[in-house]
Amino acid sequence: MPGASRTNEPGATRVLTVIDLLLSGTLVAVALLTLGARDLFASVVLFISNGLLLALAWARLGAPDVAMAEAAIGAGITGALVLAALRRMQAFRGHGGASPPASGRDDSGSR
Amino acid sequence: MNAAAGASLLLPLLVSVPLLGGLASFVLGGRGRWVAVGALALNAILAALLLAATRAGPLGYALGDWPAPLGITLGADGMAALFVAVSALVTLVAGTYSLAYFAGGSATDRVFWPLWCLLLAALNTLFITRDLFNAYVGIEVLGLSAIALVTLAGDAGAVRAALRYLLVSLVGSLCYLMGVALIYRAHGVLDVGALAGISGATPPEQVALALMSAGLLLKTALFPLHFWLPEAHASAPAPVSAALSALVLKGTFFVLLRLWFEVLPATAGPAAATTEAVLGAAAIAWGSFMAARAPRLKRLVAYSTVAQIGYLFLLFPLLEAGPAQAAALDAVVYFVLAHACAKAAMFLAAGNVQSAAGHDRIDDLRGDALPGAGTQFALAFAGISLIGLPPTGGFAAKWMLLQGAAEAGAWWLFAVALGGALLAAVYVFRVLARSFDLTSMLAGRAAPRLARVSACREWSALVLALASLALGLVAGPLLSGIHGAGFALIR
Amino acid sequence: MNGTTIFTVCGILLFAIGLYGALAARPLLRRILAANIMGNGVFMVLVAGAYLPADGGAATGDPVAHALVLTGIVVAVSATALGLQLVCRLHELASGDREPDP
Amino acid sequence: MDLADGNDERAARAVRVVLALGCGVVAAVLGWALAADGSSAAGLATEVRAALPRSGVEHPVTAVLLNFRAFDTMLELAVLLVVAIATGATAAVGQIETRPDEMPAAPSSPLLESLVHDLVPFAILVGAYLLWVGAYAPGGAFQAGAMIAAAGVLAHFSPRFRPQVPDRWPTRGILVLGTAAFAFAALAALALTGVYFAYPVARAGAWILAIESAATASVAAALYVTFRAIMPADRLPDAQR
Repeated sequence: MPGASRTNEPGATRVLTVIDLLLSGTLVAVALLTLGARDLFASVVLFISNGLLLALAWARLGAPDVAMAEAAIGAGITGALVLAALRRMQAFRGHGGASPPASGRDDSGSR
Repeated sequence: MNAAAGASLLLPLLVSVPLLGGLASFVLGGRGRWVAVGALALNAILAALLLAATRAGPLGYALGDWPAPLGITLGADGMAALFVAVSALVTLVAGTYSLAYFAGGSATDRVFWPLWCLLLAALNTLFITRDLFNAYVGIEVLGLSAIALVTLAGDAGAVRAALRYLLVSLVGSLCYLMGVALIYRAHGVLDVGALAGISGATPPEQVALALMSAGLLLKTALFPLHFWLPEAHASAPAPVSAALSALVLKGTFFVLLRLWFEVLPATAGPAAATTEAVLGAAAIAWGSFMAARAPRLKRLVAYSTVAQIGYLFLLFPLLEAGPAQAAALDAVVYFVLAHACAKAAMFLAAGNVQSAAGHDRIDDLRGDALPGAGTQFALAFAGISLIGLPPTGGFAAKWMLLQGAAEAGAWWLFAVALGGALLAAVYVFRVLARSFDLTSMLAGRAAPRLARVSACREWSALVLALASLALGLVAGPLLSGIHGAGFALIR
Repeated sequence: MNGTTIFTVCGILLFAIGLYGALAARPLLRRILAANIMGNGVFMVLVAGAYLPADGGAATGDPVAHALVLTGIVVAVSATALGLQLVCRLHELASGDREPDP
Repeated sequence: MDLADGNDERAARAVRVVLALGCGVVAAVLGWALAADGSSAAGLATEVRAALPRSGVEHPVTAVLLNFRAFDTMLELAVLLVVAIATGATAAVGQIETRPDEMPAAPSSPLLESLVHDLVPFAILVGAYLLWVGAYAPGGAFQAGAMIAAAGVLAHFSPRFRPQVPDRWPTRGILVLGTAAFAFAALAALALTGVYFAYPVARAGAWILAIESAATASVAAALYVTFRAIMPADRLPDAQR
């Protein structure tokens, strides 16, 4: 259990701090990328990876229940829902909407 | 003692009855509407009992027999009982209206009734919960069921309005949740009663109050944060708009009221209360102005909500500890009651007008195309209550506001209250004039009335309008309930 | 600079990024993702606060905070599901007249 | 025309900068608030540990979710139910042209078939285990429900194993099961012990397991129904048209 590490020498806590910094930094970076990604599909994939990283963070913070829930619901189910929504919008634009042929790229999303 | 224990049992039942009613009506599908109406009626009886029970004193109930900091406690004082009572009345009457408004057994009807009952369960939860996180879950149930009800209209406008409402609702409730997180990290306690002793001056509490207030103001649609309201309330079906304007906004307002004046009374300084009042005054002006210019009836009534919400916040400076606190509290509660009945009546009447005339463009409405006298009387009584003319509930609320303002010496409140009444008169009489416009009938070109509005829908609108009228006459006895059993609110 | 502070700061940043995205992102789908990120930020502040209970027992943190976050995650997925359904229907209903941003 | 666009673009960018600054201020204020508070309070860990023996389960988080704050969890399942009702129903109403009976089957690739054939039963087993283990170790209704919903999503992609969701009362019954289990348990506790939601301490464990299984079923059903409502019915994929 990560909590137990507090008892041994400072070397371990320093490694732990590095891991924390790394994990937090990646989480924030992926969140920024999710909002800044050119293509909607890329931001959805980044969002799912953000969910998985978050599950890692919950495990690090001593919350196994929340970690499992985040991985299963936050990244899994929400990811599936968002991908399904994206698929439905592109499928509809494909042979329903009058706009240019169904391209994966999202032409109108400037930011 | 067991009388109070027995009476406090009303609190959990007030949530369970509408919840079970909603579940049963969903499972039964087509025949579910009658179970739902039964649950609404039972809920109205429980609300009446609660109103009587809270006269003796505030009620409390620890769920699961777990004491306060660990478990969730429910509690109700005179004010909460009044809010629960008006919610029960409006949902019951608008419910009977919906029996005729939606075709029985249709897909929309099978979705409407469960969501309607869950909306009521969420409202009752918000009025009686004493736990900050429980209020968050209640706000989410309230918000999502309201959004789902708005989409029942099915057209692109309703879906777009519902989507904007959803995003606003998400941002608002997450700001509220961050405030709860701050308070929980600082004090390790979520129960309002257990939080009573905190000073409220430390940074976490100030920031928590600011964030929670921002989230709740966004959901209560106070002036600068009201942008999502007109489209959502105007494009929803008539009974849903009635519930949204009359009740859903009041749910989050009630949490805000408890937060400011009971959980963190010392944190919200006079400066913050005055900004609320100034925003309230701006809401009255802007809402009335936009209502006077609104081309369609339902949009006019929606902007009137934006204006009337302003009145609730006008009194925040008076609610601070001071001589006028009791009178100001009466005024706020009475504004909520009067507005709930009058606005619900107006939206139901607007629904009747839309069905009868086929459209709700105010300027093209002709006197003979309007539905029967019941709807026109409902529009008239509700309008008079919104303006605040005697003997309606709106007048009683304004009278208390002026009394409070006189006691506190806030003379600018007089100007805003009277100005608001005049502005309200502008847009109300613009609607009422339509019923006297008989030009086409006199010229013999009677516009064919499209659909005969059923008596049930006419009477529902009229009953709520008469309720807002009756509120004016029973102000005294009704309000004595608040003084006798004030929660920690009036210290 | 123990674990709690680092993750609390990360939670605050996620909250701010999510808030910005929920208000400013143009495509509606991205706004819903931003709202989720905002929620994750709040949950991180809660769980980071619950990480080191004072009495130093088996540091499984404060179970009530974990229960709150669990509830929050399920509420977030429900709101997201409703939002996605509305975005899709709006896309289908409104793409008849003009091409809205997805 | 582009001048106007230029202005719009500049205005939009100005709004974005203001919003970004605003969010930066919010972050700074939050940092100041959380830095000041030394998170002295230990939260409710001690109270939970004290009340754990009487809660009927050993794992504290499950005790909080299913016993101490059961009212919260009931409302949370109501949130899930509201969304399942709204999306499930609008799927029937809103889906443009989805008549499941006459839809051509999606191309079933052998890889997909074998994947589904092996993984779905395994996922359901893991879900059942998570439900069971929740009493004494991390796990519980929501994680189990999500696992089974994920199994449903996986099975959705192969025509042979796609779960049928008939719009009849049994389906609606499962969706309602979790919230109803909580509501009836609360009323039954009221009848037995005289206090709403106070399970009889002796058999609290059995009560909690029963409620959790009902909650797992309705969480899985609700998540699957919302997925199905959003997922476009697999008309002929673009490649084959």
